[in-house]
Amino acid sequence: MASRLEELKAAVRKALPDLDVVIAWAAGPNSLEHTPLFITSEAEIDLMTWDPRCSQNLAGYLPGLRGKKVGIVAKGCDARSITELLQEKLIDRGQLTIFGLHCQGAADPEKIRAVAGCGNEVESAEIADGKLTIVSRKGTCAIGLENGLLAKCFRCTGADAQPCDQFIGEHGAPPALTDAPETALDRLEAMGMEERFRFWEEQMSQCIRCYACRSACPLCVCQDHCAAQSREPHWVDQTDHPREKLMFQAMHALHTAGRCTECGECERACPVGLPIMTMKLALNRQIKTLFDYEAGIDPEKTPPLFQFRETEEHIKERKW
Amino acid sequence: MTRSRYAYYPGCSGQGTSREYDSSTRAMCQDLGFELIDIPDWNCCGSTPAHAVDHLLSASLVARNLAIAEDMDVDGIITPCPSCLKNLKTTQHRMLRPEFHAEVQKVLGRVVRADLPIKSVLQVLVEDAGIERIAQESTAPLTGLKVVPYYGCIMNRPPDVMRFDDPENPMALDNILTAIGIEVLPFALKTDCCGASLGTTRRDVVARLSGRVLDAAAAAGADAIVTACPLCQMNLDMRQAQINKANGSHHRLPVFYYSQLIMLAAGQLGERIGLDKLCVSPFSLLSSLGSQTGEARS
Amino acid sequence: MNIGVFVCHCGSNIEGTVDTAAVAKAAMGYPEVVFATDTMYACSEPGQAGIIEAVRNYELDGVVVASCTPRMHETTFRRTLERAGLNRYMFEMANIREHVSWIGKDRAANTNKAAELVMIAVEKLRQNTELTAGEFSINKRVMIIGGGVAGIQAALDCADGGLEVVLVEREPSIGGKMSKLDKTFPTVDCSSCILGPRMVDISQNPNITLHTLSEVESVDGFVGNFNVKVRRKAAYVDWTLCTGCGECAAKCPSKKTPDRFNEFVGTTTAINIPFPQAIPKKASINPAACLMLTKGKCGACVKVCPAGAIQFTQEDEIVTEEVGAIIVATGYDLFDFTKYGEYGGGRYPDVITSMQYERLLSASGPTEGHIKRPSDGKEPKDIVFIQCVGSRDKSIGRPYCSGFCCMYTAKQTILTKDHIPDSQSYVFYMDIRSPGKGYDEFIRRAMEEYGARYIRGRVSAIQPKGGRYLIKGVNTLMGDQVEIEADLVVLAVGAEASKGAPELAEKLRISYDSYGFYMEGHPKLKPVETNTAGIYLAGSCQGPKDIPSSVAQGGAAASKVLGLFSKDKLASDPQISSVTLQRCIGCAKCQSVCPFGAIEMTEFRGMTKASVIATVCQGCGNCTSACPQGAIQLSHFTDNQILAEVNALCPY
Amino acid sequence: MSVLEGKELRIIGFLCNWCSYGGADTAGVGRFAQPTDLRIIKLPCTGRINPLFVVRAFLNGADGVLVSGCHPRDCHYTEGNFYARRRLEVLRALLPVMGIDPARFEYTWVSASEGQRWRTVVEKFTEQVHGLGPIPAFNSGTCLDACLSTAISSAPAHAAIGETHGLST
Repeated sequence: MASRLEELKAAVRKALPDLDVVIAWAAGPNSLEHTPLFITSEAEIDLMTWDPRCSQNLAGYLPGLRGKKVGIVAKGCDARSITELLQEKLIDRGQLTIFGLHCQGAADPEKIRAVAGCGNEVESAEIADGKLTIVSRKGTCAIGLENGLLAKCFRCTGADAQPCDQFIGEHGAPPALTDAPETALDRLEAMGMEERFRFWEEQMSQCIRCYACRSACPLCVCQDHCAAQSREPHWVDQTDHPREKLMFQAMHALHTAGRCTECGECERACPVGLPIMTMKLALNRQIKTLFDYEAGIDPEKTPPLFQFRETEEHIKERKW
Repeated sequence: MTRSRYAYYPGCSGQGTSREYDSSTRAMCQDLGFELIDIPDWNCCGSTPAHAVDHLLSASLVARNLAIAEDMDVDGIITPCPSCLKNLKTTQHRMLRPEFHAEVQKVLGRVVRADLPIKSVLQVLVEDAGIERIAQESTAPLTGLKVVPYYGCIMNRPPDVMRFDDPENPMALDNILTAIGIEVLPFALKTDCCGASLGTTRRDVVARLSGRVLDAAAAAGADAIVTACPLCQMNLDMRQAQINKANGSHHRLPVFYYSQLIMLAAGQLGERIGLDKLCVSPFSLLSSLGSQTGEARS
Repeated sequence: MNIGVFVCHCGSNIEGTVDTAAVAKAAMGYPEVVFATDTMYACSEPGQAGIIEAVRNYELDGVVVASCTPRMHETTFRRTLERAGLNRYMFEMANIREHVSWIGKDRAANTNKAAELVMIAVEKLRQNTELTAGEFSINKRVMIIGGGVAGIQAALDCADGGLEVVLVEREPSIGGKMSKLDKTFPTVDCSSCILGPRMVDISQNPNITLHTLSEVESVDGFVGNFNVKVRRKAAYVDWTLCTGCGECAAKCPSKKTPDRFNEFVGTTTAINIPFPQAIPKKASINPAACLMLTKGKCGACVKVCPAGAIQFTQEDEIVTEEVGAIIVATGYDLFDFTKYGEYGGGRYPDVITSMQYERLLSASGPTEGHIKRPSDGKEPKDIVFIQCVGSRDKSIGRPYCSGFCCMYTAKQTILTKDHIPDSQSYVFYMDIRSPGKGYDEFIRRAMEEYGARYIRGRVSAIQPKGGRYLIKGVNTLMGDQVEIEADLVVLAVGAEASKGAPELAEKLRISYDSYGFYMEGHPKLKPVETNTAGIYLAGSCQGPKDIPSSVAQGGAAASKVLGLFSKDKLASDPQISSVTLQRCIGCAKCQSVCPFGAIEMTEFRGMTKASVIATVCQGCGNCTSACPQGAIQLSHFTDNQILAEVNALCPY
Repeated sequence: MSVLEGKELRIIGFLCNWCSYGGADTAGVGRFAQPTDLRIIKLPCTGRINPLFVVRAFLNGADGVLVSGCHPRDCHYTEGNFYARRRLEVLRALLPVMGIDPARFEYTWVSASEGQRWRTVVEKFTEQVHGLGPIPAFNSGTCLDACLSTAISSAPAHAAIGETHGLST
């Protein structure tokens, strides 16, 4: 890892003079997750870090920095978000320098705490050859990294950043992971309709409506104009009611339909841990079967809801 | 070619007027590696009379055979006789209607799935064996023989039930015969009616319809007619003399089953081919083609 | 906002099953409704007077009328509002007749439903805004696509009306199908004698620009301001020099070239002038047959051409024409009868199409007007005509009647008798359809004076028989089978949409039916309009037509264009989309889904923003559905208006 | 609630102006009797239908939503229904995940001339929705919400509906 980091720093150091800013990761206050780092001067380069704790998808910052010459460090999945933004012409490839990495999985702090049973009093954590060693008040314990990864790593479509201008290290396959954790979608599909409805009613009544999911979503490009908080149009009212919160989740899912790369930022950012990726996963599955399309793969393609075919081979219309 | 194991439905004529068709067909299938298993205790398909009076009756007659075949672990049911084929397939088609399906099962007092593929031997030949294969097998191609292929009126009709070949201008026989070295002449009456079912009741009609087929064949310059239907063959061959008498014509056109010619071309002779069963003797014609097939005489 | 509600009895049409008074009473309870009443006939003069009076007395600034469908009287009432001094768009209708009183007997349920339909109309109206139609200038040139008789008529009428006309034709000469006909029914006068002069007029009219051997490449713009790219295909002859003397054709060695104009009966030369009366009378080379263009050697034409017009190096060129309106007159094509196995599927040389027969009849045709069998050149004596080949036949996907086959078949039997007095014609028909002036009499003449034998029934098979053909069919009137021996069989092939019609429709953004015929604006009231403003239809491209109807439609389309151009400016429908700049983030999703290219991305204080081209927007609202933050809104169908209707119907 | 208790369910139809709204008119002109549950909201084109309208309707308590437009290729705006088809097919996958029975939602194509077909669609769909019964309602919600909704339901508009409802019983 260390050598990779040095390579990465070197690459950034070399490119920095021609860039306004480079977005990377730095060790965070909490030793189980790293935090974004915006490098504008040589000195800041040494703050950079790179290991499985670099979970956050930095692509979300790009549209905001449009017009600047930006460098960004990206994992395989992060690059899919970048591809999507390029595809929708929300950022300019020419202005962008991508430092690509090979990712062996991104850590999920919640899961690690649960597995390691170390609660919130983590003092330090070390990652070495696939093991995560945690020092907490409760003592020291080590867990296999594969037991502490984000759910999305089990759906990984490519560990190497693509597109990318400078690739750091060797290319490689996604981490070999088995027995993916059960998702909320799996659980939901085992339920009856009313049961599902009640499930959401219960989940949404916990939502504090902080919109962290929206702010974290790299594709929520409406910025300050989100339809969820406007009167013109007035899609969602401010009543503190699960109905309105569910309405917003449906809106987020439909607005990102055919665009969502399942980067999982919405769920990662949710302070009350609601399974808000569920709808998006379901829509992506439908879009795959109907249009054989996956977002964030090919920058030349058009998202399926912004085009059509006169005869849709996979759509079975009801005959009355 | 994949393993093909078929329930074989000979049909009544196969036991009588078209023995040679039945035997040469069995021989041909054996050579081409089809496994034919007779449907045990099969019964008459009802032919033309049954469905003329009662669809349920005719369907039930057929369905009994289907039911037996369904217990046989086979890839499908095949029959050489287009008339049987029509009844088998029509029944299967009708039984797509659940109500009718139920009625038939009631009559039979047992379950019939009616879902086995049903094909003519000809179709299986073309689709499973393939023209190339037949060409390979023909070690003694019948070069010099000029024929017109006569498919008869029901082989491919109605198209949406039979689902094989072109109803107006079928080519299966043409292609097979060409493949075994025979010169196939264009023939506009390929799918005309020979008067089959009126054979006994209205000879004048048969004389007119079959007569026209013979005239056209002769006019086209054919040495012989090739059929795939026992009834057509019977009308054109057995009744040829009658027809000549009625129309004042003088045809002496041998009327072969295509299976006989395939076996001939494969160098097979004798009993199974049953050339001696034909009323208009083919031997002088065949011998004129040259020694090899001439030996057919023996 | 003060809203007035008027609930119409429509005599007993509504009142019969809806308690209109109760509906009005309920309406009084709706937000911002200050006046509500039921009225006998809202659309009648007193009814409208009542509305105007109420507007004045109650200072209404919006009106809801609950009556019939808006398709019936929306414009009526909008005018009423204008007469009352209100903006015509401060109006909504609740359809309580077609959608309520006429489809349900339960008075209580109907009344409740009507009240709710009024409620959503009110909720929508509350958020309506005053709209005023914009104006834009128009380019008073017209393009006519297709130089058949319909296109020619339209072109001449427009030109005579003083318009600049651009006529585009795919073939080397104008004239279309009519120029291939020998005579025309029911007058049996010579086709080229009546069409020829019109074609000459086209070539001589200073207002008409003619592009033959040309096809429409692309169409941009909108009513009043279309921008059409036309591909002029290479003729390999410089038409500015060519005098049409025909020397080249006389010397051209490749004489076996298939003859398109003569429907492939007979052959022509690689370089040719399609027919004597061709307009423009210019030679063109068929590149597939020309020795020079295929093998690189020959050049006989170059040697003989007195004008030195031959140009083997010539290439397609794209010319751009700017016009304000387009008339589509692309005509039809003939059904390919080889789909019919029973007619020989094209295997028999003497089974020909009616159009091929026309060429045999025509004095300028390949046989100089002598009827000869394609097979052996013999003169046929017995001729069988089979009607409805590719018409009224579901099995081959042509369930419609082609309309003119009955007539031209009768004509052809008459001409046959004229050419070969000792001939006998037989006609197999399903029904005779001759609903035109002098048409049925004409059919009778064919039967009675010219002795054509009409047999009602279909043909089951055509079979060669000793150099002739045996036609087997049924006579459904006699109820028995018929067999006729004939020397020649003529198939009255039906009409189908012209090849490439759908592709052209997509370029023009007009709709077409499942057979490829273009859709008129309204089957009865807008027969030559399309749903795309500024584009009109003439002739068989809209559906099979005979010559008189095609000519009539050509004239009608021309008069529509002249009417359109009689104004100097056009009003644009104000119910279109508009962008709230500060909400727009310039993601261009709206632009990508707009069917009309009505949205352009513009710079605004250094930011990219969408903006709507008012004259191009047709008001479909597809953009509004695509905009995540709702920055682009279709006026009078805004998100908030539709949400208001939903919320009114489902108040949690 | 304005729905006639036990008699009707709340069914909302989003219809395009050019084909299906005309089809519904044709059905009316033909006096083709239909169930009274359906309330039609007219739009210029199915392309104007944001799937969120449908979601909103369901969350607000609609028991069924029907969308109908021009047959493919007959769209007055040439392309609107093609986009609509894709959007609505995606919506179809969202509803069951939210716990809304997908059978409560249908979309179809009815032309202005197909009055008979429109009747069939309305009859079949209404029957289908009645088969499912009323949609589950939210029973939670905060006190603030409770106050709001009582406030709303006592607003004049709904009082009036109450009256019309009164008429019907």
